[in-house]
Amino acid sequence: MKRYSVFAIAREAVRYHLGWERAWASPEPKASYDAIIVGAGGHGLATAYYLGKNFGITNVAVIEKGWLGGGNTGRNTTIIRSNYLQDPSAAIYEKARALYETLSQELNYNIMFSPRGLLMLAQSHHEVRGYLRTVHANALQGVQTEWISPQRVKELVPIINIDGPRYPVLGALYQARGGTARHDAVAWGYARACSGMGMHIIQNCEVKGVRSENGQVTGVETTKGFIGCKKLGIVVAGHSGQLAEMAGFRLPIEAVALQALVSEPIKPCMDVVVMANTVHGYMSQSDKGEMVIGGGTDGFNNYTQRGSFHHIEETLRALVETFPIISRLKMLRQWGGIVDMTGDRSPIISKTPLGNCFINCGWGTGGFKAIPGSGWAMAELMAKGEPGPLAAEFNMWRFKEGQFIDESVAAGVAH
Amino acid sequence: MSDPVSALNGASFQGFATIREIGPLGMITLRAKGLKSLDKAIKAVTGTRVPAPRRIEIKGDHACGWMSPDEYLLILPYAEVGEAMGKLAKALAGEHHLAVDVSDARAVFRIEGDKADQVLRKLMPVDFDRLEPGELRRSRAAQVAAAIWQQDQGFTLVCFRSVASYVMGLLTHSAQPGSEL
Amino acid sequence: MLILECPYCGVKAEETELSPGYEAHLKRFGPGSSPEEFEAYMFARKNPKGVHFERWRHTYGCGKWFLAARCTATLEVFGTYPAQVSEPPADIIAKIQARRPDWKGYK
Amino acid sequence: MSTRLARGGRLIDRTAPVEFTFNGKRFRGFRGDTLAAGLLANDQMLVGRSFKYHRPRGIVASGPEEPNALVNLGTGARLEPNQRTTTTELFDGLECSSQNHWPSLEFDVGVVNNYAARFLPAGFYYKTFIHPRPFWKHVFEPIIRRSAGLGKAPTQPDADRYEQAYAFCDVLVVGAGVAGMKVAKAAADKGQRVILLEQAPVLGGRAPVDQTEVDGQPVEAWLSAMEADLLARDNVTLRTRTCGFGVYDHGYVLADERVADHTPGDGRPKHRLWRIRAGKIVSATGAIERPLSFAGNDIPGVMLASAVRDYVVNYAVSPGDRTVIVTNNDSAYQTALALKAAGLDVPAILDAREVADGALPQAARAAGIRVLTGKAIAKVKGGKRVTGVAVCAQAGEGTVQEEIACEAVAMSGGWSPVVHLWSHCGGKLLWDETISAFVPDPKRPPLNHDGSAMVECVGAAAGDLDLSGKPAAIPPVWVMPQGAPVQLRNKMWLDYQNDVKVSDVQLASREGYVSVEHTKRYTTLGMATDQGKLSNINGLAVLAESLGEEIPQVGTTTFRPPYTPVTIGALAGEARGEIFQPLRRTPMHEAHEKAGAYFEPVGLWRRPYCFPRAGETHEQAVHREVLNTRQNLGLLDASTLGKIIVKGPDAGKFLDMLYTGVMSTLPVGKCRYGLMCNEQGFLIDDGVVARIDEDTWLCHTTSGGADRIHAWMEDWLQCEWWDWQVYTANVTEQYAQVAVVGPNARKLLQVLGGMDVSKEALPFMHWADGSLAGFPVRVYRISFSGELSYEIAVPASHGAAFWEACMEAGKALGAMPYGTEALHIMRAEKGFIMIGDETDGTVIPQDLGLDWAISKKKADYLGKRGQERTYLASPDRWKLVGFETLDGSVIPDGAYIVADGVNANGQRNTQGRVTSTYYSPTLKRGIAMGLLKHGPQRMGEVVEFNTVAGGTVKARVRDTVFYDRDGEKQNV
Repeated sequence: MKRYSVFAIAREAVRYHLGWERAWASPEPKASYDAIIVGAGGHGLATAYYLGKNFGITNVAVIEKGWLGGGNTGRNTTIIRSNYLQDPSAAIYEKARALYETLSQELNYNIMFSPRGLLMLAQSHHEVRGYLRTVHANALQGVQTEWISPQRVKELVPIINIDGPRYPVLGALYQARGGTARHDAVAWGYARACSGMGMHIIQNCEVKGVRSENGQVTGVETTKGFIGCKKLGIVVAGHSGQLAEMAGFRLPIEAVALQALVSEPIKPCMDVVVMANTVHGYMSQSDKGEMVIGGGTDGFNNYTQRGSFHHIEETLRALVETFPIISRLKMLRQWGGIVDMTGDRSPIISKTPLGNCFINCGWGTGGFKAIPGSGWAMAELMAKGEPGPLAAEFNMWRFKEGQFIDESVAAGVAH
Repeated sequence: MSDPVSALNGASFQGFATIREIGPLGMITLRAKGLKSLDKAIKAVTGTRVPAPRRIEIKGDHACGWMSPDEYLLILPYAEVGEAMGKLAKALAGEHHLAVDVSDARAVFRIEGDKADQVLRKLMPVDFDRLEPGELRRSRAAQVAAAIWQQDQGFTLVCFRSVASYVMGLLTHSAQPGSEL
Repeated sequence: MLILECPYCGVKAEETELSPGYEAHLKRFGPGSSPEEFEAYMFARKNPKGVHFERWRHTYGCGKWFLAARCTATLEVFGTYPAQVSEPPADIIAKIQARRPDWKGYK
Repeated sequence: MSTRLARGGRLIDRTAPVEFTFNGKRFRGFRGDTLAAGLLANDQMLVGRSFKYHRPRGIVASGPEEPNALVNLGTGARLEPNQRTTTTELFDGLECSSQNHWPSLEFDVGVVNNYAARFLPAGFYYKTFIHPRPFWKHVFEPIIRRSAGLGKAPTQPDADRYEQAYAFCDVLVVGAGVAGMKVAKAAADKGQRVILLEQAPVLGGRAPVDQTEVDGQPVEAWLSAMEADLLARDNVTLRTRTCGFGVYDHGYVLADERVADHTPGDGRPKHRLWRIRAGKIVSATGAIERPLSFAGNDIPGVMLASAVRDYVVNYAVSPGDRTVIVTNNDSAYQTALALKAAGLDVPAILDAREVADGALPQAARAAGIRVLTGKAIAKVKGGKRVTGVAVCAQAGEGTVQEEIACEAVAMSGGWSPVVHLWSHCGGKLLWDETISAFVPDPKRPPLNHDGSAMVECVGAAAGDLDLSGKPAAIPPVWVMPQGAPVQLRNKMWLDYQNDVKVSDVQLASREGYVSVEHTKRYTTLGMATDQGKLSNINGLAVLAESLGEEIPQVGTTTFRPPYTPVTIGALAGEARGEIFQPLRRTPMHEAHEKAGAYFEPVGLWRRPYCFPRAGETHEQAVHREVLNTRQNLGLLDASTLGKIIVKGPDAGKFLDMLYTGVMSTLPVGKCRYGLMCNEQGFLIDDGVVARIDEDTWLCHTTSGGADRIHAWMEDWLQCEWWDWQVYTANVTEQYAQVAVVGPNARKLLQVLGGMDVSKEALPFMHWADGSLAGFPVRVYRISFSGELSYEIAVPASHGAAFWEACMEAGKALGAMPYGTEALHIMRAEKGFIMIGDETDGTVIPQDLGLDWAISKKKADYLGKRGQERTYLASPDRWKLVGFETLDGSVIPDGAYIVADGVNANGQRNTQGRVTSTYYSPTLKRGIAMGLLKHGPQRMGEVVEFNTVAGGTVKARVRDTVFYDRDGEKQNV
């Protein structure tokens, strides 16, 4: 695999870039592998990458129904943060954030991690208390966050209206090393690195069934025929329910639509990521100048990758109120993804009732920021057959006895 | 004791339609289903028949609206509510029902003029072309619940009292001169 | 932006007049039930890609809960019916079978 | 140079001149012009700079597909970036400026990127700026970000207003060209309710420019007759300036009406968003002409052939004295004829086809125009404007055979049906080889709620490009000339705005970004503000060619709404300022405002947080309110508390299921505190329940909880226990409620007079109906502060007057209003829990020491089974206790109680956290409640709370009641 660098570009420029090689190979599947990952999104590819890097397992295939990175990895609003409340969440998201810091160098692929800072606005006294709790939790979890004043919010985000008549900004939870990255590049960078280790990334190959003997997985039936494996990792986000059914178990998961949109590009006017949970909206400005905007999920099961428009309207109302200047910008494009929501809104990284079959799902609306940490923890689980500390709490059986990792608590329930 | 004061104390706005907050109006929520005495009880209070689903029966300043399969809204002069509650209790005695005075929990608006419908078309996901005479439609006006019906060359809109000024704001915004549809 | 007809008041309500309530026909398990039963009641959801039975409330209308049979992959609605039943009515089942011959059935 | 012709221009009104400015230069145009037409009429060929290389950009198109001619329109509070000049109607006083350059449009420093273009191919940034790492954050990324964006960011809030409207119809027709009008009429004839939308200010689409006749009538006559016919019908609604931009599920269509874009500041809403529910949607959206890919096809003066004839015919604007036509189909010959008819020169038509002998080519030849078949453009000459073209054979590799001087090039690479609306909800496409375009596949339409076809395409949108009665075959020409070497492909633009060239797509394919979505994302092809209207098909054809696949196998990217960008203000609609969200007001709201209350949002309610007096901080005000209430008399507006009536033979049984305690045994006239849990077992609400009569209870909920709990009750009654005889009614807003609190509370009620409120007549946790000062009231003797306290409900329409009466009568008793913060402090001093403070959705009543409020006898209640799960029943759960700091300070809000060591992930272990922490003005020290592992067994122990600064605060564990432990104050 040729290294990417400014010198490589200069060399290629002379010959009109005719000499670049493929970023990843597209081989036909072998009869069997040591491990198969279903789903070539960010989480699946990261799992494969860390199987190779951390455990030397490289006889791996990543099987993808469509094109790699084409699911939620390529549909999210690219936010990276780790200012979570509960210990297990903070641990895995901070692991991911820390890995993102050096991922470009590690993968030799610029994923454009941009720790531009992220803040969550507090717009009620209740929310102030919630974020103060998070700040204290983060201080013990090794996650660097701080509570900042409305004036500091205004300095960081000049276009914000902190004196809104309705929900004045009372302060914010600020994570200076939170930010964004280029979502496609994360998938592509991992794919290129996996391919470089000799792993097979098999696109346009749909899994139609999971085969097992004596309670142990033996392989998958696919549109390209049966492929055997010693270990199987299911990392398919919104379609986890279907794969679980093939493997013979049911998940505490609901698939719902989550939408996002971008405005037309304008000159840079906002340097940080802002989340406003009271009014349900968040916004950042991409390196192209587009305002990248997201909001809440729909409330019903939906596999169409199309959401209900009134959520877009609600989000835009909220953001026009918070950032009045965006009123005269134009919405350029809106889209939807299918997110997999668990009963406590936290992910599942777990063994399953089927032997040597593992699952990583339930990231809901927060998957992109977790990709490196999720892959790291899932690789450890698959390699060792038992979860490491990062994944231990995220097992799929925690619901039965009420051992939740509930992140919605920061938002509270009543007043 | 003072006189009862409606939510906006009779505020009004003249745009391409006329908006008036009216009231206070007497209103009773009656929850009951399939009772023998229901016809009689409603007749005693409003002088009307029991309305069919999604209909409102109007008789002068009394009316009875169908709110759901087991709920009716009885409308009458504010001063008559106490007496009406007594009549209901008597007529429905021994039968499972719930009658509560909700006169003060509501705000009522009149939207009047040739283009009154246009004010509401901007706010409610309701097919006004298909709204039938005597139909009571429960829906929402922008972000709050509202019920409307046609009456005397205009519309009557009922919403919760606490959001009266929001609804007035909506109606005012929608009835701005020059913004006819 | 779905439209569902409220079976109580006949209004073809749009989604913004309704509140969603996820899977229908769940059987409640209270004290005395096994951990597995209770977990299934609380968490294990069919979440099908295809025909689904779900709860909706006509929040901005008559306030009643009703049930809908809907395809989660195409959003086609096969019918709505009152909530006071423990499984889908026969006419709805028949309609789904006509539209989706390979449907595996409600159970 | 481009200029205004002396005659013609079917859309302009020469008697109505208008003045406008571009980059400060004053120009003249006419009413009816688009801004683009006005610019061209004033020889403004250079209108902007491209995104990446800052190449000079001119007007290419005449409609919403325009990728280049975007301007900052207006100034100040009416600045609108990225406004398309081709769809902006000219008005007097319009001000605009060009985008993406510094210091000026003519001289732009950013153009260095153009000279370095070979070092900046598609995706170059993924391959570089990797080392050294700090450089990315501090050097490279800031440079990339500073060069981002096109238009200026507005700096002021929007001066305009917006609104929305709903509409319903049987048939919605989008596009009022000939095909759309015919469909609308046919549907109307059948009695259907029809809405017809047209994005332009006038009807007719391309017909007036491209056709002479419709159905045997002169086109203009046909159109005006049809328009009159449609306007006369009751069942047809016609809306111009309205773009149907998105199709959503179940027949939902959004359309943006540009009400006052051309009359800014006239008081009307700028835009109106239409939310249309249609039984059937007809997309009569026409087709968009495709550019051709030849070297230099981005130089200002190279335009779509259809746009050139639009400017000539509609606006009497000449793009230049000499225009070379380059095409692969007959339609561009119309441009040649239109130019000729306007007295302009067409030096040559370069037709890539070997043979061109249709009616139009023959007409062109007859008009004396030189037609060269089998020819292509090897290269366009010029920089900031076209000066000529070099001609070569299409079949070759670009050897120049001839050079032709010209000021403009009109190109046509064929037509792409506008299938966006068809595709938004999943309508599938077919590749039509005859016209080399994707067309709707009528067998695979998007589906409606009943499974029927939701959208139908007609006319050009369905691929019917036949304008002259014969099938219009369009052979594919994706690269010109066919064998162009990389040096030429490197100068062939596909996406003008984002600077994506043929060579970039080929690079993406070489590197394995072979899915069309990968190519799009890697090269940014089609991601500009035109969303690929001009570039997508050409780009994927190039991709298919480099992969050696057929175009249908490569497929298209997903079509997503909106069809054209939509102003965000229109999507937010009326919801801003005062009506951004409903703000719920209690009947006493105005009185609080007059008293100078500082409000806090509580759900959608606004409640007084405190009532600061002149010179007081909020904290001082709160402390004064607490002390005054404890010492004299405090009045609280408690109207927001939820009040739900529950009545019926089974009401008691129902409430016993709902609450953890027993409500069925509550005697009439008494009150009881109750807790509600969800099925998980977690506490969701609390409040006082009063038994009104034999089968009626009144349940108080938290302020935020009324609607939620009422819905919760109805859910269980309708969906689980539907055979139980219970009715509920939410009467929260029927009553204003005033809490009269403090040692003088009874005195106040006695001053008001009207009922016996003595200890004997109305003991603690009782209620009574009666009157006070002539107001009809229900008085609850309950206390959330530990003081002697009455909560008095009066009908809401008397609320303000009753509050006033209490304040007036209370003057002599030291009455002061108090807010929510004083309420919080007083309840914390008494150790009362607050939903949302002590609870967070993961806390069960047992955690809070509320076992006394949980019935042990009941077989079942909501949450009981959930609470039996081992994790919830564990003795190791964190439980509620009180804390007092050793130094009297206030424990920081949100602090955790640290434990020794770290966990497996290296996080500091914890054993509890604070849930309520205040300075108690009564006790003059910090007080707190919180959850602590094994808390109740650890009384007297000292624990440490963390601070964000890294230190700790030491506090002693104690019980939660800090004030009046024996209840002597409340039970008087």
